[in-house]
Amino acid sequence: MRAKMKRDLTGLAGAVALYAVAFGLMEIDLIGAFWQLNIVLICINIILAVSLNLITGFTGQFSIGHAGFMAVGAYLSAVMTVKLGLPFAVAILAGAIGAAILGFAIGLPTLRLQGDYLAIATLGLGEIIRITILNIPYVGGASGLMGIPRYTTFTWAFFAMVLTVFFIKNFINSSHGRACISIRENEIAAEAMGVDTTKYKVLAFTIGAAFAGVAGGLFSHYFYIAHPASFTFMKSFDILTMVVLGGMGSITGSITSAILLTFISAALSSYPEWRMVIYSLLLIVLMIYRPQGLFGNKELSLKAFGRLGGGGQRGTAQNR
Amino acid sequence: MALLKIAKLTKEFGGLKAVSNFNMEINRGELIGLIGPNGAGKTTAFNLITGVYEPTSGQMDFDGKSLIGLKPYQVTQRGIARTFQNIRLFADLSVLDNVKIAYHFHVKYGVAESVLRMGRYYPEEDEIEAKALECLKMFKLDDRRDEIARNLPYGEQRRLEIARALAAQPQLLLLDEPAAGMNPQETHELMEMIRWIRDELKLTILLIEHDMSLVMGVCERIYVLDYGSIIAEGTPAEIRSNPQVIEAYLGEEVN
Amino acid sequence: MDSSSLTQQFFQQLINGVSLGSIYALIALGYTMVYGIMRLINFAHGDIYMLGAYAGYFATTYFKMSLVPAMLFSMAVAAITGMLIERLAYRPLRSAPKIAILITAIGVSLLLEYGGILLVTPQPRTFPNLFSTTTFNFLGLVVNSQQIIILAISVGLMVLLTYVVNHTKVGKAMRAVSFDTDAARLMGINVDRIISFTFAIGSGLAAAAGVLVGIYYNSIDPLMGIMPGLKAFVAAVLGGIGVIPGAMVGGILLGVIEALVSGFLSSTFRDAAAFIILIVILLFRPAGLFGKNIREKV
Amino acid sequence: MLKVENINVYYGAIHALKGISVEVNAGEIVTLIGANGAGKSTILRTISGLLRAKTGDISFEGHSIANMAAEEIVRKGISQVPEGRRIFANMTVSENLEMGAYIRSDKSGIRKDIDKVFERFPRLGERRTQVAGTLSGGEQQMLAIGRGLMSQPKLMLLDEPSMGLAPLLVKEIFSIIQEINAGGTTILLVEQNAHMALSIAHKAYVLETGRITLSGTAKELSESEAVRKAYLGG
Amino acid sequence: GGEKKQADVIKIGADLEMTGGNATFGQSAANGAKLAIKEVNAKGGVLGKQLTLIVADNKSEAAEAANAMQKLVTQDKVVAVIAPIASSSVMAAAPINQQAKVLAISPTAANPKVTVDPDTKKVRDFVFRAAFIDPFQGAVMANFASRSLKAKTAAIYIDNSSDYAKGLAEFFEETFVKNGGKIVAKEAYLQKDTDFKATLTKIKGQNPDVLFVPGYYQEVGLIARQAREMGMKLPMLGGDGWDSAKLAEIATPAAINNGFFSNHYSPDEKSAAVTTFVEAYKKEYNSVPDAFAALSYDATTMIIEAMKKANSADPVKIKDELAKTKNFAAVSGSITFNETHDPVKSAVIIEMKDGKQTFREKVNP
Ligand SMILES: Nc1ncnc2c1ncn2[C@@H]1O[C@H](COP(=O)(O)OP(=O)(O)OP(=O)(O)O)[C@@H](O)[C@H]1O
Ligand SMILES: Nc1ncnc2c1ncn2[C@@H]1O[C@H](COP(=O)(O)OP(=O)(O)OP(=O)(O)O)[C@@H](O)[C@H]1O
Ligand SMILES: [Mg+2]
Ligand SMILES: [Mg+2]
Repeated sequence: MRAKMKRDLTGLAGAVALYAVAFGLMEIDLIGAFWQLNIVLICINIILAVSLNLITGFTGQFSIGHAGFMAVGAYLSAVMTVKLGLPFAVAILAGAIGAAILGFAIGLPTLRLQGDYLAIATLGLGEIIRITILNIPYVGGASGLMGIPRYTTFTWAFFAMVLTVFFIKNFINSSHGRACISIRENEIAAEAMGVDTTKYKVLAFTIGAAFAGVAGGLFSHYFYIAHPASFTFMKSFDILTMVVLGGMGSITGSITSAILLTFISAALSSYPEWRMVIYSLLLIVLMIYRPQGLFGNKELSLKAFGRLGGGGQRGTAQNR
Repeated sequence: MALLKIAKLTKEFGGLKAVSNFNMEINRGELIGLIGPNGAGKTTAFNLITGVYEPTSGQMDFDGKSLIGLKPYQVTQRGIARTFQNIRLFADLSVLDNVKIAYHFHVKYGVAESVLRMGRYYPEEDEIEAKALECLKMFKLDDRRDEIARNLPYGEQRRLEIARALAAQPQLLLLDEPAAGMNPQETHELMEMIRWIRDELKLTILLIEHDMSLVMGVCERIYVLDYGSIIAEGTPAEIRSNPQVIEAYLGEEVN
Repeated sequence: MDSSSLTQQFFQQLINGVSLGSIYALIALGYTMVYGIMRLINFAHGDIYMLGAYAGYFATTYFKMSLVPAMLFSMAVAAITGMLIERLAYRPLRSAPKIAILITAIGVSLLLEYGGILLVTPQPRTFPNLFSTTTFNFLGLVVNSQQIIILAISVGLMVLLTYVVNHTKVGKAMRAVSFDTDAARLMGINVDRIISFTFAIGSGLAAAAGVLVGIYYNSIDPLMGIMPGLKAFVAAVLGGIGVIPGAMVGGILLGVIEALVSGFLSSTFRDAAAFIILIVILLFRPAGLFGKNIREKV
Repeated sequence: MLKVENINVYYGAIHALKGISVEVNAGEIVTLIGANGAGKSTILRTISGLLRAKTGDISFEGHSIANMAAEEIVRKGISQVPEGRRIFANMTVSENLEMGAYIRSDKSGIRKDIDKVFERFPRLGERRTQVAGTLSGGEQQMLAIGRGLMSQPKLMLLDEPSMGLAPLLVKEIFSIIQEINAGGTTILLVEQNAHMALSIAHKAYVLETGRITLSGTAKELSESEAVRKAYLGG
Repeated sequence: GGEKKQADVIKIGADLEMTGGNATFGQSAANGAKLAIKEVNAKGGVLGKQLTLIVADNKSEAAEAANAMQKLVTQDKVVAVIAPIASSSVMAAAPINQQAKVLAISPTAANPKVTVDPDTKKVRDFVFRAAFIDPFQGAVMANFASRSLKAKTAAIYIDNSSDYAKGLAEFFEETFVKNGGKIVAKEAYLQKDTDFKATLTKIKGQNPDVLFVPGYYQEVGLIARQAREMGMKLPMLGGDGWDSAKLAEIATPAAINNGFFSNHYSPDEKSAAVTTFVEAYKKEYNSVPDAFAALSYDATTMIIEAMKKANSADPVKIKDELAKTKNFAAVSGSITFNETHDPVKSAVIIEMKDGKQTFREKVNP
């Protein structure tokens, strides 16, 4: 069997095993309701971080509007279940497609912008989406869309997360993914190598948006409500922080930092006055000590485990 | 029929005519040099051909079809690949990945196939890998396949850039000062390699270079550019003794 | 409504917009200044503005200073804080990827906001009225003296800063540092000092804005910097980030757009409209109105 | 004048210079030659204070400069024309030259020296208000040398000044280097173009993977069999 | 071992907006609750045990509110919770209270759907509130506008980031129109906005008889000041979000003249409860309590009272007693819960006179 396929299958088997263990622990209540909630939140955050990593980490397009796509997914899927009475799977799919279409429509013109200009444009887009939702009475406006059934279970969140990770991992490890990475590395050279940079930027943006939509759908169907305040630019920053902290262009990095940050946030909620102060200090210190993120652009593998402590020495060649 | 035919090409920046009334014809299989003083417009000419800049006026036909208005990636897909005066590798990627990207537009499998790892994904990936390795071997870079490009010494980076351009499987290869920063010994090796590539791969090559030993050594025909216009064209021997070229560029006869 | 009252409204909205815009511009000047040198979106800038407002507040209420000393005090406090932030949080990341510094800047911003809440409580405070306001009424249009002062100060600072950056030695050194720090070192420029200096100026400007706005709106709180910070950033980008006159024009433009949208369309779409116009302008001028789109020479 | 004694320099874990010693006397042209990646630029960057030597010492006119900041070293009279030009692409040609004179404050003297540079490189004079980033490679190289002269250095470090220049200009640059040297400026020159470098230098060092392997007068080295084979193309 | 330790103290939770956009309100509410707990502990606690307040931050976000609630009920095992300020956050957390059978009482959430499940139309037996519901306050002010002020036209200027304000606006409009009035302008702003002149200019152009601004005092203060500066002399109306000493400071006393709002109590007819609370709060925090502090103080004392009556710290029993609360003398008036867990209490209309709150009239539900 091919090495790649073998690794995929081991990965999948590992995921299923992990699921079984976690599920078992939840059933016998060793993982209580609070941690159960946070585990679902971790799954959702992983989807968000990994999908933004495709846009920002791998393709190098600086986006701070990810919460906007999440909002589209959250609302659209909620409308499907609450207003139209459609099944949850259809709702999630609709949320993903809606976010993807919007991502495509928005990405096409804006991705011509570069660097900080793109950043502010995407931030603006996220806000435009949110303000638009805020002004649609059909979905509750400022009060949010209420009465959403809790269809999201640990099982849903977990397998959506696994699907996202595998989708993006496989995409990155293909010629299409390499085209995206080449844009990050050197856009001029990428064009000179025949890469249609616009097409791939928009593609990455669209795929990223679609998964953000999935995350949004899971989110609103877990917390009973879709509310504009959940999707501000601060949320986009949170997601970006996960990506950068984990390492731009490292999927395992995004996963690790999504887990870490969600966990820290949950743990700090008992110290409400100090929560944000500690969180912000932690962020600053972590960035100063690991400016390239926890894993840089490398992937964590069992093989690399031993070397990890060695630090971010550039040049230890490592194939991903 | 000429492979590349350029007529009356002009490019202005503000008021400055970087390239003016530029004419050139290259036939299949030729190895042509483009020389001229600094700032004469050589790199600009490359940028016009490859679609980085849009010409102010003029025509360019490649293989019978106009290049005007094409984006750089479309030009590459038509069969023109280039290297850059200031090296532009994918600096944080491995040597192998640098080359693999160049095969990108020949790939036929779609996004779905790559995500599901089905259909043409595996066969084509294997093929790309094999071809990329073959290409690296040609440039004696195969033992460096996993090295990160930015860690290569300068000379090897130059070679990798040429390898990558070739991996795009072009008909016409444009090299912008491939020997810059190389010592005479390395330049000599490069010269051999350029000749070998042309013969082995049946390529057409147009190169810019200031190192006269290389230009005079490999080029069959040379164009001389000054202040944006062609001031001379001919065989190395003709160019070497052209008084206008000596005056503007060479300074004295080169042997 | 008849057309004369409509034109009157239009001009009143222009006045409202210019006055709001001059506040954005005032904050944007410091933003653009720091960006111009460091290529860093200093998200903490809005919070320095808040800090300046608080420093001014304490100077006037506890130390009973009058306007000018209070303003200078607040600028000094902010300048020192700005330099400290640069020294502790940004300098260690000088050679790190830009995005890492951005995340650090977000961290600093949160730290100032929530550290502020911890220290001074989140309750708003009312700023003492330091200079009397005269309201001018002509042809039914209303302007007050504070609005005029703020506009005058922003224009004055813009002219001053433009001169400093383009024509003084230190200004040129700033530009050199912004382009290539190592090469700047080889010219004998003390890069750290130039960057510190830039932060000091930028932060001082933010503090001046904080005090003026504190007086103008009369209410300050620890989270007051978030929205103006974001708006000022938008203004800076609109004008071409790094270009000082651009920040001024961007700020005024943004203010006017917001006023006109609130006045003639719907106030609910004010912010959305501002962003839409920003994006549209960027699509036609990808580096803002005054920014030069220097494409890397290939 | 300049004494580099037994320095070791590292990039992270990479040991780039292994016990290098170089000596430059006042009024000399000294050249460093060596293959790509041998460490030539690293030596110049260490002298200029952009990099720190882990061990060893560097002294200039009898005083140690090993721990001095780069900007201090410029004030002591050492200027560098860096590899790859490193001109300020967002400034005009004139402004770049002004930056070269950053440590000076004699306005009229600076004016005069700028005019002198334009005399030496008429092409730059034609483009004095052009943004430097859009200059051609050769023009940029001229600008970098001109800028290096603006601080009126006692010692000038030149890193591959002939790279990418037209033959006519290469000759010109080398004669300019000689002129500058004749004007009293000491020169430490790094070159790939070993032929030309050895022809104008008084003394030369050959560098191989971080070590000095040969040194002597330029004449001795250009006649050495090993140098001929490795660096002069047979 | 946890069970033993737990026996010494009784834990009450607070799921509040300690950070994020509503931090000002959340922290006021936390202060109010802390004060109530402190006072009861000083008197020897309840059931012979001391109380502790465990505050969990919900970042002013609905999802985080659910998260915080989950933590309070399952990790900290609190017996009752002070629920969030914002209706949306309470609604996101309410299913958790229902499932865990731990009551939540929001100081301020005014949306009717907070206590009544919008799907099943059934009352959520574990969810309460201490404030008026939107329809009541909105209607009170609309009636005041058309009857006492004889207004025929009104403009509404809503805090678009607050569901409380939107609710008030909705019911104000409904009643005002029913009374034969006309809404000539409906505009919106967002929390933390500081410049309102553009919209005020527009409203001025419509020349309404009254301006209804159902927001919070920080922005209302600025709006009042800027409106007066623009030469708008019309009466301004609002809800209990106006209640703070800061209002007149921010607006300046002159500008807030001719301003009216509905509130739970009036400083003129100060009950003993009000004066002692204000004194104690000032002593503790060195600032004047606003409506959030007062309502959250009331919510906490009502929980304590219910616990005393139930003579048990069993969450379900506390809930049962709380539901029976009748004529409880709270700071915010005399409270009786109706069948939908809304406090039935009379409202007063306050008029601002030179920076002072003065009693204007009383309205019974
Ligand atoms: N984007 C641009 N904007 C303005 N002027 C430009 C631009 N690009 C090139 N030029 C000008 O056009 C002229 C030709 O430049 P080009 O880079 O083509 O020279 P070249 O022949 O390649 O020189 P060299 O051998 O030194 O690389 C130069 O004078 C340069 O300043
Ligand atoms: N920033 C860096 N980080 C890590 N290694 C570096 C760095 N700069 C240079 N090196 C390594 O140090 C060694 C010496 O480099 P240096 O640039 O001094 O060589 P050089 O002799 O100037 O070569 P060239 O002729 O290519 O300019 C090389 O192996 C190079 O790869
Ligand atoms: Mg060129
Ligand atoms: Mg070098």
